[in-house]
Amino acid sequence: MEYELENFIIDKMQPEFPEAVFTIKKSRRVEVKMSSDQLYNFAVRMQKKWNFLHLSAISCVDWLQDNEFELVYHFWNYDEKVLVMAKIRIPREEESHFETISNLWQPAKFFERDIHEMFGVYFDGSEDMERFILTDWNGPPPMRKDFITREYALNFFHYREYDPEWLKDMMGAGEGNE
Amino acid sequence: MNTVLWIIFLPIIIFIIGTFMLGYSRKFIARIERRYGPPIQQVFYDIFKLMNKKTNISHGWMHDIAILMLLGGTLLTLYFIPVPGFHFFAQYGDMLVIMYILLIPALGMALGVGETANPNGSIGISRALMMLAGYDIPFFLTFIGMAMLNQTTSMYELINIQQAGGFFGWGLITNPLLGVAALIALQGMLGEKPFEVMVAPHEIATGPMTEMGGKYLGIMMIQHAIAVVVELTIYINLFLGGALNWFEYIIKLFVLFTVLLSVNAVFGRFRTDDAVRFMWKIPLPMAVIGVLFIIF
Amino acid sequence: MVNPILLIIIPLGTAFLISTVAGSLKNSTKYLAFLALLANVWISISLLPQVLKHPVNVIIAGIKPPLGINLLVGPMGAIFSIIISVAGILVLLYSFKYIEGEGQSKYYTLFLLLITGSQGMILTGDIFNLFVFFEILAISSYILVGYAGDRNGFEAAVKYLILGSVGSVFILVAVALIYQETGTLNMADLAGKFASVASGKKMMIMLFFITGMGVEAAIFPLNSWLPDAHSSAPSSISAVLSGFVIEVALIVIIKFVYSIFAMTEILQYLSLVGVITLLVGEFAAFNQGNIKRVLAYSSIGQIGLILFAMTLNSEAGLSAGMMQVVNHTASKSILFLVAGYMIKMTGSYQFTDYKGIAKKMPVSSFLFVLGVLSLIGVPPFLGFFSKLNIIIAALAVGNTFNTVMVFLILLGTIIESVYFLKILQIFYIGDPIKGGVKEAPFTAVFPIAIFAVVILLGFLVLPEINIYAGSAAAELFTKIQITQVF
Amino acid sequence: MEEKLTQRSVWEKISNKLSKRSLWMLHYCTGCGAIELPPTMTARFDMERFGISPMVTPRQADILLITGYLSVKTLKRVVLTYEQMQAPKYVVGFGSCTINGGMYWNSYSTMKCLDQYIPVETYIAGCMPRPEAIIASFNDLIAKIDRGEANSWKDYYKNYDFYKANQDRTFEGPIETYNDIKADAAMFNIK
Amino acid sequence: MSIVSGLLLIALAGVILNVLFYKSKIVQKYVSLLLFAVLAYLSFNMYKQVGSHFSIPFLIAGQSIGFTITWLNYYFALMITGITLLTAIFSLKYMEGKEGIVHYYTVLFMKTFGMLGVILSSDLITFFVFWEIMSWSTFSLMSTGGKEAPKSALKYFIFAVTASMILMVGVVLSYSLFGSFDFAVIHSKIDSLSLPMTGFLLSIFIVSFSIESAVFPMHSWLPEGYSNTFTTFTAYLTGISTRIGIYGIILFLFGIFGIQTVDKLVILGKINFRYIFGVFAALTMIIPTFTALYQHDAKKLIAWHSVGQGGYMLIGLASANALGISGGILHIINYLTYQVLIVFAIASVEYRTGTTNLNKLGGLIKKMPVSYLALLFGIIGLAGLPPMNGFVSKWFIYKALIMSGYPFLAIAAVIGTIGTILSVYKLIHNMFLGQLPERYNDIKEVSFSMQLPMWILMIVVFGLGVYPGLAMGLIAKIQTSLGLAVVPYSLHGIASGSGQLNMLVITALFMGGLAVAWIIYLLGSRRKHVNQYNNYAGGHFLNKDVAYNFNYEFYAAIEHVIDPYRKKIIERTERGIIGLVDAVSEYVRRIYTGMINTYAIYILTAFVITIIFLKELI
Repeated sequence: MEYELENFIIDKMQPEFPEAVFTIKKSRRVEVKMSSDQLYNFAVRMQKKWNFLHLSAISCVDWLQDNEFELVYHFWNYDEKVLVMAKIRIPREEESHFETISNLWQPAKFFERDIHEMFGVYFDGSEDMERFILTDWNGPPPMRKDFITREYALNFFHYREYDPEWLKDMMGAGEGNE
Repeated sequence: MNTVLWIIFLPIIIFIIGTFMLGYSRKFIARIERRYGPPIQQVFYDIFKLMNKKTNISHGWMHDIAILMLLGGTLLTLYFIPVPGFHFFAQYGDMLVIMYILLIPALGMALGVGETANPNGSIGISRALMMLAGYDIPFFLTFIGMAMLNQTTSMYELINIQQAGGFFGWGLITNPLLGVAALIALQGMLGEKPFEVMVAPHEIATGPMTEMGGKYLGIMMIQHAIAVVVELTIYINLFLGGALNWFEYIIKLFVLFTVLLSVNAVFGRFRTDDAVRFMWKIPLPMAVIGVLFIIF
Repeated sequence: MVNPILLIIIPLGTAFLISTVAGSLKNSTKYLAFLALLANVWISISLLPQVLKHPVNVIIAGIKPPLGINLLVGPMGAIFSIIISVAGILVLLYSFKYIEGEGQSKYYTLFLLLITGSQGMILTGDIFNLFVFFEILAISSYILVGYAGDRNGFEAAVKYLILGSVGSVFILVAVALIYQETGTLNMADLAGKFASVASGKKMMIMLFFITGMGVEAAIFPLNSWLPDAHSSAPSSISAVLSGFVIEVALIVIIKFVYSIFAMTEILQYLSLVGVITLLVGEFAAFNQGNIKRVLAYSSIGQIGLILFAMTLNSEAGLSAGMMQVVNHTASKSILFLVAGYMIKMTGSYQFTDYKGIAKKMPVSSFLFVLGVLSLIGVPPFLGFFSKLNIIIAALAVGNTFNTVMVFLILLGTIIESVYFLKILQIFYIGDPIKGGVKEAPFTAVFPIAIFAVVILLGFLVLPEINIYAGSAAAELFTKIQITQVF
Repeated sequence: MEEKLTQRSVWEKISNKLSKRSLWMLHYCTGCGAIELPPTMTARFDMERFGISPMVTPRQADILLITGYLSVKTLKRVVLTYEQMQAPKYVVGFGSCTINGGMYWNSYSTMKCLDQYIPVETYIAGCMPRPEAIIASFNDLIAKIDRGEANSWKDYYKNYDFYKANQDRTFEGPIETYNDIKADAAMFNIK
Repeated sequence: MSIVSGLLLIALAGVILNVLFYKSKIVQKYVSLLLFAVLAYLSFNMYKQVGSHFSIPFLIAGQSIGFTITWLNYYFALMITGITLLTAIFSLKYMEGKEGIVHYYTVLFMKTFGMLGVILSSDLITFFVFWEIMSWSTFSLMSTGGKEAPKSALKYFIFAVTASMILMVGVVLSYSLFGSFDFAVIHSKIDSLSLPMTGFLLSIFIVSFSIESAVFPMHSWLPEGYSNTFTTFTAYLTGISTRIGIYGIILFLFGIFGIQTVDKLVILGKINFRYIFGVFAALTMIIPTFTALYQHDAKKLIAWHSVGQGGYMLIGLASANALGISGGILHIINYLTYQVLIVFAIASVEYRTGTTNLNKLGGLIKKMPVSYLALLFGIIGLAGLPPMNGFVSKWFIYKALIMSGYPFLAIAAVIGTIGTILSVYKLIHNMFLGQLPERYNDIKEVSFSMQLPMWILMIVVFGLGVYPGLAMGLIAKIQTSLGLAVVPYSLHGIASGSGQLNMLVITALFMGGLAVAWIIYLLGSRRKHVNQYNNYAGGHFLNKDVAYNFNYEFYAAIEHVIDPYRKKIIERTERGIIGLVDAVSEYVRRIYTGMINTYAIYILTAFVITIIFLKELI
């Protein structure tokens, strides 16, 4: 019976987090949807109790329509070789806030800083939330859905006028877009 | 009268020989790497372009004076080396003087590079001085051995003694240990590949030459050309029996330079402490044994 | 020609006068003592030129020597009595302000008794009389050591008492044996007769005498009482003790060994003991915290040096030893007296607490420096010339034993100069200490200054010192004088 | 380009003819074009034949190779390095990213055309140009120097305000390169 | 009233004046300067009375204090008074406002008094008396002027006292052997002694002098001692004070014992006294210079070098022929000039920046060009490169060592020189070159009164370099007076013989080379002066808070190579000795236990020992 490993893990976790929704995406990949305030205890148990030593990434999804950010924490267990994705939803404001887990995992500092720079989610309690990729950038966080790069690039940078003959007749024939 | 002529034309001749030898060296290394390689006169072009640069960055008065000291010191050494047909000044200073005058350009460059306030330069200089400590001791010991053997420190007399013995009179033949030790030390003195750590391009951005551009680098290349010829001539006069006519002199120069270049072309670069350790482990004991042979 | 007997009678008399009249003129007894000592000084100085010609012999109470007691004053005796009286008067002057309180008169009587005892030991010609004066000296110094009245004062005094009495018992036995063998108590007569005594008996006598007197003269194994006694006694008393009391005992030993026992082989053994005493003294003082103990150990060292010098069996050695005695008395008294006031001001014995004291007590610390320099033997001072003569005398003999001994002595000097300089550095460097430390009063500084004058200008009057020291050495060396007077 | 008409003195003709034979390029690998350079330097194509060899510091280099896209951060360093180079300096733009933004044409952080910020001598089209194209462009550059027309470095001094304005706009504020371009312009008496 | 008494009286007057008027500034600065100038003038025209004898009618142990003037002590007197004058000029401004200035000037005078007395003395007693005064005054000033000055001064003092004690034994031993202290008498009777005794006597004198002049095994006191006190006093000490030991060695080796007797001393058949002395000198050259590489403090680095340079003088004296000896003697004045020049430069840097820590300094050339020039002249002299005077004496020493067949001593000298070049460049680089830190931005050059001595010394260093003949004349007279062969010298070096040396030609050609280089330099177009932050940093933006300096661990690589061989034998032996002395004193102190019964047992043991002793005596 396939998935007995994943079920075993879910049976381990389910009783502790009754209202969390556990689904098995595919072999060795379990998804957990839970409310944002439970995350910290979940993360602590993952590391200390269930031996999920590796936090491979924290990623952020911008649900513009629901006006929410979705933070996905990817935990990995070296022994059972199973990836657990904890997904939580936080409200999407100009500068939304969430608590840090960098005291549990060192790399979390880096992931949180990156998310802060790209999405504008401030993680309280993290050591430094400075910008480090776009050092002199003072535009809106670029990876938000409502930031249209094409329009920004057009009016910020200067392009070269370039309309050679061969391009004109191609345009005429409707291939080039614009 | 002809001494005045010699005084004027000797640097020019030596400069031309030196630059051709450097061009030859780049061609030689290219051909080893199965490349076509630049024309022989490439170094002339480089020097001309550098001297022709419009902006010449300088970091202070010491930077300029150091460049003058660099070239002036090497020209000074040039006059004290007995060259076929001209040894007027050789009587005023002997080998000891030459060994010390060789240090003036090094000190001059060190001061100039220090003035440029660039740590790459300082690291390069400290490595160059440590390399100096490495190769100078065996080289000086071989010279002391030769001087004690022939009871004279003047280079001109050393040549005459070797010339008298014909081929078997050569320093290299009479005491091979000293000759080989001096050859290895010479490799370090010229800054050839295994001991080229002071101008390592990738680590410390060509070390001392980091902040040298335009005519400063041009003068440094002129000095390097002359210095190569001078150092090779020292070795030739000490161990290869000197040269009576220019043809024999140029042949010996190119042959010796090819030997060194072939070593240079195929070797990687020693780290500084490994280079110094190598210099104190291989050529120094050789030189000591050579000197012991001479004493007993 | 003033009769030398006065040198003993005046201090003895005034001592009893003070104790009787102490009730009425409370604290003016010290002026009486001062007058007595002044007379003493005058007499001893006037005695000196006359003694040079021939030793003065004074018969007491008319009875001829073999039975009666006589005073025999040679150049050695004269010089020494000058040292005792001058040092005595200066220390007395120092203790005017230093010793307060109602027990003053007791202090001065004992002080005068001490002076009488030492004068007597030097001048007397009769060995039993010598023992009597030795007892007076010993007892008065026991009580004076405990005078401070604090706990370790008593403890040191008791220790000194017990060891001193052991010593005096040995001397008594020696005197009895001599009397039993030779039948006479007079030194001059004894010199002739002693040779005929049986060798076993002679050895016993010498043994008892040297060990007994050695305890008082602080020779190495016997001097264990000295550090406690000198460090816990009031500074004026420790200055006197290491100033001339131990030298007197040493001179008596030397006088006996040279003129009476006439045993030259023992000299080499005694010089070895001297060098050992020096080394022990210096090493013990090396890392010592309490300033009084450092000075006590350095006295042991200096005594060792004097003993070595005097037992070189050469006239030059004896005169050099005499010069060293003068130097040691002067410079050691300076150090002790200055240390006295430093302890009084700062209240602590550890010299590490006197950091930067030179700024508060400039004059006394400068005098301390002079004392140290002279003790170590730095050129312009008297100490240098005495040490130089000692080494010249030692090397004149030229055998390897002496050269080795000279090297050991110089090693001792090196160590001595190191620990003294550590003290000097502490005085002069560092921020001045807090607290009410101010300069010592004039009556204290004046005597120290005179001592400093003695060592500083010693080299001006060098030729005269050579003459007197030479004659003293000659007297000891050529034994005939003593017999001939009789 | 109105310079073409001015007459070059004999000395300038000779110096151009000689200095064209020795060009040192500053190996500035900003983008993906850098991987094209080792083959051009080594046995197969060997650009050292023309006297072109790699140099490490801007002080010694004549050619500044911009090999690929330039983010705003790297552009700042490129401008600093350009100003540190010694006078007759030529900028060679590799690939279409330097021409008009190339593959990153609509990115918010990469600059679109290089000659807004520093005067460019030659461009090499292609994404990324092969060694043959690089050697061809170098030969064009050598011929241009030989004809004495490779004076793009003077443009930087001539219309410095234009470049400065673009730079300040892109970098949101001036960058401190400790180079007084106006004084240098006066030194080379370029109006 | 011969010059000698004039010299000594003025020095003494200086001491007394400074002590009496310790409050007034005028006396301290200008009167003492005047006195030093008079001293210098007097010693300058002392040559008129060479050979005259002068004695003070005062007897110590049957010997009157006597002084003579010979060419050797004229040479040394010139150096002493010259340097004291320059130090006084320099410390006019340097010592202003520093506490302990009274003590500084008194000791300066006392030290000059002591040193003049030592070199002018004609007999052992005066020699020893003034020697003690000298070492005592050095000690007293050395223990002020720095945080850990007292500790290092005490270490100096232990060595100095041991040296003077050994000297005292020597003095008295020779008195007992020859019957008189006078040098001339001893010199005449020297060969009456048996060989082992002369060897013993000579080694006593040589050991005590080599402790004073910091020869290899006994040198560890010098670096801390000299560098923890006032820098001007360090200049004075490193310059001349240690060279009095060398004076003693010259005087005794050549003046009193004479070359013939020294050569007679052969041990184990082949190794003569000269070779052992040479080996010690070689070790003194190599080990201190390479320890100087490790130093992070300028004054310590220079102090280590003063030990190293002492080795050159000794090896010159130990070498067999006249050339080497004249080289050794010439090296004393050469060393003096450039050493004091370097330390003055360090002092002016310390005066302005307040620190001599090499890791914190940098780039001062922009602010203090004159001190930079002074340090440059100094280090070229110290490293022994041609235009300066250091090269001349080193050339003599090398030539002598090679020609007289000591190859390994020659190579030791070369290793020493290379070590000097390395550590000396670190000195000038860390202090004057590289980036100027922000905190030293508003530093000005030192005032004229401090620059004057530097200018004078620069002229002397260059002048002696080009015309060594000036000093060679005096040295030839010294050699003849000591009974040694003289070197054929000319105004600009060695005139004859196979290996000729003509410093004039070398310097002229160097200037010619510079001119040619300058012409080539002018071919290029004008230079553009550039700010220190306009520097290649791999595209990084440099500004004042970017630490862009390479000072720390300057020679890390060679230190890795040398470290396994640095066993610090000297430090370990010293700690061993101090430990021993402490242990013994602890043990001895424990003898006096304080319990009465132990004392009684002591008396009984003494009793028993005397019995045993007397038993076999009688």
